[in-house]
Amino acid sequence: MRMRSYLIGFAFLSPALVVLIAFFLTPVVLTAIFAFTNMSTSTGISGGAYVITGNLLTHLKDEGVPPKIADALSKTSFSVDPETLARAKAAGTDPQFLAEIEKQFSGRTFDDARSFERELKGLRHRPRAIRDLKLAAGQFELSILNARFATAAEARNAIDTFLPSVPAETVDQIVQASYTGWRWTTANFGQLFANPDTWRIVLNTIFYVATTLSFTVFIGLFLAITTFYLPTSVATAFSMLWLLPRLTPIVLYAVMWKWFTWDGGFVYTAAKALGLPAFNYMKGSVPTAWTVVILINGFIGAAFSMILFSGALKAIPVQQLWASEVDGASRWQQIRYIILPHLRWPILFVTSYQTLSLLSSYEQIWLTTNGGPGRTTMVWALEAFNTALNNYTGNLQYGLGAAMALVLVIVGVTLSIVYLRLFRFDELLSRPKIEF
Amino acid sequence: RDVTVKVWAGGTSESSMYRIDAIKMAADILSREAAVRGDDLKVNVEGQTWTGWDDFKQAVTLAAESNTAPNIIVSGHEDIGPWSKSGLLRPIEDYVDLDAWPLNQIYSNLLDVATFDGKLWGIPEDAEARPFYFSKPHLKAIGYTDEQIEALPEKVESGEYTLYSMLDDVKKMQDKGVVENGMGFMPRPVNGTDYWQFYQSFGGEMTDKETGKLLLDKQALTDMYQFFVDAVDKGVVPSTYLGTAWDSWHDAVAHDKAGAWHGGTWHKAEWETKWGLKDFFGQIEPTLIPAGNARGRANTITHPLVYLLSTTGSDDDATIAAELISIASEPRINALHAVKSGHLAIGEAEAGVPLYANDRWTTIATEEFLPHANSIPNDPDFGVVWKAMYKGLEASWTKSSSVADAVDGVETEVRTTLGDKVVIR
Amino acid sequence: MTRNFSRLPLILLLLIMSAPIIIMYAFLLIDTVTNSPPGSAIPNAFTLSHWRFLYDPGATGDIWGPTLTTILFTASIVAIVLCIASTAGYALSRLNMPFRRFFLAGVLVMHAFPLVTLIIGVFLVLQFIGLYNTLTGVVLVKAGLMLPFGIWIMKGFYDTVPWEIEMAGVQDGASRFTVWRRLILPQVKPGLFALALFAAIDAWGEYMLPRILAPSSNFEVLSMYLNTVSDPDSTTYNFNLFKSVGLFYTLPILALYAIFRDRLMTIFGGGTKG
Amino acid sequence: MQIALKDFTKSFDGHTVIDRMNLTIEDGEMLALLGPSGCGKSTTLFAICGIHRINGGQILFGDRDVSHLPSQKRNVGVVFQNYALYPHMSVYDNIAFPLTIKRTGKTEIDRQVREIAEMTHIEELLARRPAQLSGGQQQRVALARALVRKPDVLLLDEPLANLDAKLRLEMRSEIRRIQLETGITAVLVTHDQVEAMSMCDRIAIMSRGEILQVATPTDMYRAPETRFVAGFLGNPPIVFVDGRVGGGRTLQTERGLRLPLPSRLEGLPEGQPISLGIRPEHIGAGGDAEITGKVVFVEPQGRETLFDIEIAKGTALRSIQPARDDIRLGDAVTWSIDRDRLLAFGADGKAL
Amino acid sequence: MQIALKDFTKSFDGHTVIDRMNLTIEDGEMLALLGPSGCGKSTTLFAICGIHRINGGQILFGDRDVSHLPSQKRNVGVVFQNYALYPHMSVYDNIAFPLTIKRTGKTEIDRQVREIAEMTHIEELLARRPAQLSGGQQQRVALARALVRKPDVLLLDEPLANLDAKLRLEMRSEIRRIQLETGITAVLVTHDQVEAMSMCDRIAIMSRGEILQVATPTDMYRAPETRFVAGFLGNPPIVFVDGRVGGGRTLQTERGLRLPLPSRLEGLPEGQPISLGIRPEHIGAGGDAEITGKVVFVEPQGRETLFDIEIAKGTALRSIQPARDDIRLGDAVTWSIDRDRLLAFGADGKAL
Ligand SMILES: Nc1ncnc2c1ncn2[C@@H]1O[C@H](COP(=O)(O)OP(=O)(O)OP(=O)(O)O)[C@@H](O)[C@H]1O
Ligand SMILES: Nc1ncnc2c1ncn2[C@@H]1O[C@H](COP(=O)(O)OP(=O)(O)OP(=O)(O)O)[C@@H](O)[C@H]1O
Ligand SMILES: [Mg+2]
Ligand SMILES: [Mg+2]
Ligand SMILES: O=P([O-])([O-])[O-]
Repeated sequence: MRMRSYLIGFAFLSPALVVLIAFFLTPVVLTAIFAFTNMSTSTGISGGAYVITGNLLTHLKDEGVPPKIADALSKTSFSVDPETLARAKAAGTDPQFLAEIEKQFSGRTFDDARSFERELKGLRHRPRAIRDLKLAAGQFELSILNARFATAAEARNAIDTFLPSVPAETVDQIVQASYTGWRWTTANFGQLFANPDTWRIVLNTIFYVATTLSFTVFIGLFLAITTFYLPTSVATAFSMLWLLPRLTPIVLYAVMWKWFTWDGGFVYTAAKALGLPAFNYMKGSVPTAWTVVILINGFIGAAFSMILFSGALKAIPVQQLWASEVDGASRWQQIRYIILPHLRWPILFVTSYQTLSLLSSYEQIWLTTNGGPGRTTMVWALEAFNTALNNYTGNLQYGLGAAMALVLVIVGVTLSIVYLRLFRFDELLSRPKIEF
Repeated sequence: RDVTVKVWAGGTSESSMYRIDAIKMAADILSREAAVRGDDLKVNVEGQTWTGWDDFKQAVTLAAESNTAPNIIVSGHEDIGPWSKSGLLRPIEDYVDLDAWPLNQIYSNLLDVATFDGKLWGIPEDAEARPFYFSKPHLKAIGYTDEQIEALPEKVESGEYTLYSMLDDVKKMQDKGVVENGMGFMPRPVNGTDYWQFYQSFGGEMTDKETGKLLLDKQALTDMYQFFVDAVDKGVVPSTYLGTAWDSWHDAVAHDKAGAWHGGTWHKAEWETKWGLKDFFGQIEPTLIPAGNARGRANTITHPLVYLLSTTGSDDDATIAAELISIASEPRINALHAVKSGHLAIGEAEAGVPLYANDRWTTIATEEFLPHANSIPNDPDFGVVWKAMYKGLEASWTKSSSVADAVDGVETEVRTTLGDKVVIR
Repeated sequence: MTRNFSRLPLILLLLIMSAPIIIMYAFLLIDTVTNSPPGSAIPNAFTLSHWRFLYDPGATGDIWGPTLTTILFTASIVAIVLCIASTAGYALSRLNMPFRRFFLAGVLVMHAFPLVTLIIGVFLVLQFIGLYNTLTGVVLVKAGLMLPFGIWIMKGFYDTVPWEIEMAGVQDGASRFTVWRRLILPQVKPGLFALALFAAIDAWGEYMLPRILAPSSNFEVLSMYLNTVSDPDSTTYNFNLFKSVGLFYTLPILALYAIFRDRLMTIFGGGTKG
Repeated sequence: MQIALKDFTKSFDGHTVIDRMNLTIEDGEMLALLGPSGCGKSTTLFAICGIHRINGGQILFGDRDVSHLPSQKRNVGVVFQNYALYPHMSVYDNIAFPLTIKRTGKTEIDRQVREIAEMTHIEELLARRPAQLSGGQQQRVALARALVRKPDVLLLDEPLANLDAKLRLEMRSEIRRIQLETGITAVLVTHDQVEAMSMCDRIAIMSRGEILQVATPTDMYRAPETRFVAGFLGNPPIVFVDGRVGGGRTLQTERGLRLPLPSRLEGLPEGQPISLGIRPEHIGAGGDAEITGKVVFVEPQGRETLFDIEIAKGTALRSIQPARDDIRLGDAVTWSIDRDRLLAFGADGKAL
Repeated sequence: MQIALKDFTKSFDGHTVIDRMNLTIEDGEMLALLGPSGCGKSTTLFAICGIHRINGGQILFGDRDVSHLPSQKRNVGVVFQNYALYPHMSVYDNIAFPLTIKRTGKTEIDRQVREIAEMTHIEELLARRPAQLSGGQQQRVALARALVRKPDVLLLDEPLANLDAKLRLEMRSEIRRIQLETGITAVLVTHDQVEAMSMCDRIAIMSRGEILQVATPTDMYRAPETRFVAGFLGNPPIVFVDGRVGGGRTLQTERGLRLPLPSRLEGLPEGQPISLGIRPEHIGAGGDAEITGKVVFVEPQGRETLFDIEIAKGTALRSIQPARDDIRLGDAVTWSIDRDRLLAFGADGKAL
């Protein structure tokens, strides 16, 4: 009986569960996993292969692989002998061509592909396409260099076949080292911790969140309270105005700020006309850059808090306001004694909600100062994004970026849990009244 | 048979659209050749360009992970390291005939740049130099004669005229009032290979010759950072300079508002076509990047873009794509790109193509700068060093940290990430 | 309000504080029909040339394709969010099930925690299901991102529906599903409407996700289109043209907002309270 | 303090709700504003306390014209229907609020708060929050807060509407006691006749923005000036029978039914339209006339029982009598009717 | 259909609200569940209709055990306090809804809806939306909707609480009429004694989850089995005087006050604690004993006047009498008291 009503609940919830698990839970888990890897552009995300390269072998000499073995392994040669001929035949090389090769080059060895291919080109039955020629030539190659082996066993096998004399430990060492994919590591966190830059960014982030938040809350409060006292038409006009930043697509909004603060932009021109220093306010100095960053985000947030506060204000029973006026309160006293106490929870809510959004948002900064000038307005989320996905050198460090993201996730979840407590989460959850 | 070849190119603006168009022309030629041969083959090209590098590299990397990378990627040669390691690239030498036309006439040093781990992974698409530029009128304003100006490139090359001489000169220009304060020296406003040139000016090397490992020269790094701090202290460049918009920079240098700056050879094309620069040679004197001190040398870095072949798609597709790359590397076709965008020829024969040979700028660049040009390493880990170097530069330039701290930061980051894969001196 | 207080000083103060917004948006309008260069306060000649992109693809590339794509993109997101949030919100508000508390707390936590920082993980998921670099993928991700908020809002709206209606429905012999569909859903129409508006506005302006998750998709959305127009690396950068395209892009939102302002507001009042 | 409204006029958005009302509340008196919902009671009250601006006329507190003063300067105490206590302040702070605003000294505030708390019997509650109080206690706090600043007039807007039946009974006498004790002039807005009658010295009965009658409760119940007033007071309500004056002291309905008229109405012209108001308590409780009919409805109410008696097709009278169960539905009864206590109204609704 | 609760037990979160309640509602009877707020009336109702699961015992509809059936399978009609009409449907659709759910044919639905609409007098309203109806009309629609599917039992949860006084009066008789007409078994939940007494055949009075007495209204008023019941019924309420049995048929309070005891209580042992319940209507309305005291409170209520008479310091009796204004506050009066109608309760609260 009870099962049945549970089933209905799950049936209703399941579409959401599927999407949330796919696009929230899985990414979080993946991020947590990546944070403990050295994943980057060169290791790839989805796994690697075993590739023995010349550079690797040179490097391995330092690691104790006997130079003799290393040198022997790095040999590449093209040899026409019965074995390679048989291999070529099996691979389906044109028999006439093959016959020609056997006739002309049997027993010869070439040191590099190019010279061998040059010889092959002289043959009458050579394939017309260069690619086919190269494929055919490849059958005679004796080398383990630069081949991508999908598994360690294949790589080991190849070494054993190529140079049976290599001791097993050395083979293992080489195979281990030849893996191109990512490996587990905790170094990301150590690196973050050790790097002084990390701490600068932490400070930046704290400064950014704190100031923007204050701006958001104070301006939001101010707007909500002032519009509350104004006739509806005026109040509506202002609240619509202040909502524009929140509604405007971010790409446009960012550029409007550029227009406003850029060299030759509005502020620049106005400042010049007034005899004030005129320069690129968005990027030209650290204080103005911060100011602009805070305003850009603050204006968006202010709209949000204004709406919440206005809603809360409207919920104040109007009789209480009347009562206070009858009791003799001036406007300031009314705000101080009646209105602000009513806004305690909304303020707390805005503060906590905005803290989280600010911590993890970076689009606005990215599209405007992009952390500049220098790295003075760089914040954690943007740095994580840049590290993991977006930088000039194209050297995407997924592992390190994920570690940075994970830090954000942990901070965010911790804060959320604190807030859930704070907001008496249990009261939000009323028990279903229909028990069947 | 209909084959669609996808080509993506990064850092590509309107003047460099031939990166894609050359492949389209090649597709046309290949289709026609097939028709002549009697083969039924029709090759279509879908091109996409990115104006910046960040988005482009992000897109390529993610697309590669999801096996939807384009067949041909036009990117900086330094990406060969990481991308080949991650299995994103096919070695192009397995698909093209380097002994045959047109690849057999490509400068071998460019081919070396496209080679990594003993394999040739890409075909150079262009070459370039990144010269230093002086404003002739402003030099004259502080007392240079025409002859002295003409002799400047040699003095730079010989190491007699250093970066610090340059600072003194632009300071004079500012003092003279011909250049606004803070606009004497206008380096590249954002990250780029260019900054490694300054590292070299102070004696830095990017690879260790003995071991072949990456090399971080702390002394050179310190001197280089110090140089920019000195420039800031002199007042010839603002501490908040980095991150300035390209537009502001172009506007200043093309309209003769700056004293000295540096950029790419290709910038000349942009200044002329987009910013209305009339008399390049009358207004601007290009030189190598001056040496910074006695340890260093005058230099320039070439940062060839290369056509890369991705592992996406079938071997047959790759074969066709490789053929397209070969055809696009024909001197006449490549010269279109070189001249239009202010880049340098990739091969001897191209230098003889009239369009190219008759162009004064490409000739100067080829003859005066290219011999002194080197390139950044293809090492897959170079990006880590690069990113750290630029972060340190930003930190010291904006004075968020001292030069010494910034260098320490770079060292820490490089060492913790790469361990002994890099030699730190 | 009573009229025991004066108003004029307030209005003045508000005007001063709002100056940046007023200026930016006023010039957004002015600059699209004049040739004033950035920063000049006095517009010069009136011109419609910045709007030529509407019919001349040469100006900035064809705009109607991206417009259509964006409409589709937005509509799909709205549809998905509405469908899923309206069922899940109902379950959380009204239905018996184990772990209900846990689900609700989870939704709340997710609601407060935007996911952009987890984008690599998202990328892998998309790649796994083969939707990387497709608009469908972006639609799903964006819808997923909005879901916690949507569910939360819908739960709030369901909470306000009197239990008695639901009880009456059950008494009348209807199954819970019927009760939901025929009796409860009509009561939360304002919520659905507000959520739809909100989702539409949000989806319409989305930029990050298409840029990262579908960089080379055959279908470009307006935000990416606009960004190509605004490319600061490009030397053909033209604020006026950009603003015209931007205004074109933003108008639908502004219109939606202006028309349905009150309905939209219910979401902020209703949903995000504690 | 005497409060006077002179030609008080109030309109909302051009729609006049109250048109030239005149009303005087004597010093120390408690006056009820009684009327159906929407008749303008609250509007009048809000005009007195300055929450609404008036559109015409004058409001006088004693000799002082306060018509255009803001609330803050009027010195009125108001008790709102839902108490309007400040939920975030303790009871003490709530009561102290009007004094704090006036920057009264701490000790003085304390003295006054305790004094008023004692009078309203809430000394033990001072530390609590309003949410921790019962409805009746909240009501007392609201009263204390309204009174603490010694207002010139106390206004009460439906002060008992939110209380349950028992509490309402109790608070009725409580409010009256406090008003008498302080001797303050008070206005009570209510739509509950029992409240108005049991608490106030005089009742002003309102309808559609007009005051119909001002009188003491007993006078008003016994001698309503209009049919509306008669119908408004009384529970169970009065029943009206319309007809014309018939042969000698009777009322004749159209259907031919005859009912006795009060003796004081002798000499009314034959055929004059008249409406007779018969209160349920005047049937079956002695009197000099009789009516006969069939019981069509019986409602035991414990102490009393209510009967509907059909005396002619379509005309039923109501009778309330001490509980009895000897009468069943359908019984035919003949009950006395007290003819001299019947009320009669003319065609214009005025009492005859 | 007869409805029976057998050992019905209900707890919320481990807290038992109703413990083994037994109650039988006879076929065709209308039973009131009367009790103070929070005593478990609604809980009982919800258990009957299947919204709550019961924690123990059985619920029988006739012979059918429905204890574990969901609402959908119980066939009960419920009228909720706030009517719970579907606001987005017309009145017609509201009423038709239960039939639509059963996939009844269109014409059949139409016939049944019109039939029930006629019975509830809402034929003209069928096209309207609930929001366009007055409270009383909404109430009728809710009733129609509950009845249209011919339920086995009709449950009404405070159906009149949201109506204003006049409508309440009207709907009281209306609901009763319809219940009688359909002959349906009905349960009315209310905390209003007048409602319970005037509408129902029997009243089950509840307190703290327990049923104290089940009886007809008159019996319950006259002969309450417990002190609680006596106190709950009656308006103005009964007044209790506590004391001990004194010398011969009197009650002696601690302060020495003496009051007569009903004659039926002769033979109670001297000194037994006893509580005397005196209803206000039994003072001053004839009787064989007398009391003397001082009038401490007078409340004119129109038709009647309420007096509090202090008969000893701290002990006041209440008297309600037809309106009279010959008595003023402070007068000393001697009034009759009807000793045999007095109620008396033992120390355990049980009637003696
Ligand atoms: N702020 C207002 N704006 C417009 N009309 C109003 C306003 N306040 C009251 N009214 C109108 O004025 C009339 C009188 O309203 P008022 O509140 O004084 O009635 P009331 O007698 O107090 O009724 P209730 O017993 O329902 O409180 C009503 O018709 C009402 O609709
Ligand atoms: N869903 C629930 N969860 C917990 N306790 C409940 C629940 N519903 C009712 N109760 C408790 O059960 C007891 C009886 O409640 P019920 O609603 O039946 O009272 P009631 O007699 O109907 O009162 P009222 O007249 O106020 O409606 C109360 O103490 C109440 O707090
Ligand atoms: Mg009112
Ligand atoms: Mg209840
Ligand atoms: O195009 P670059 O960024 O390499 O100068």
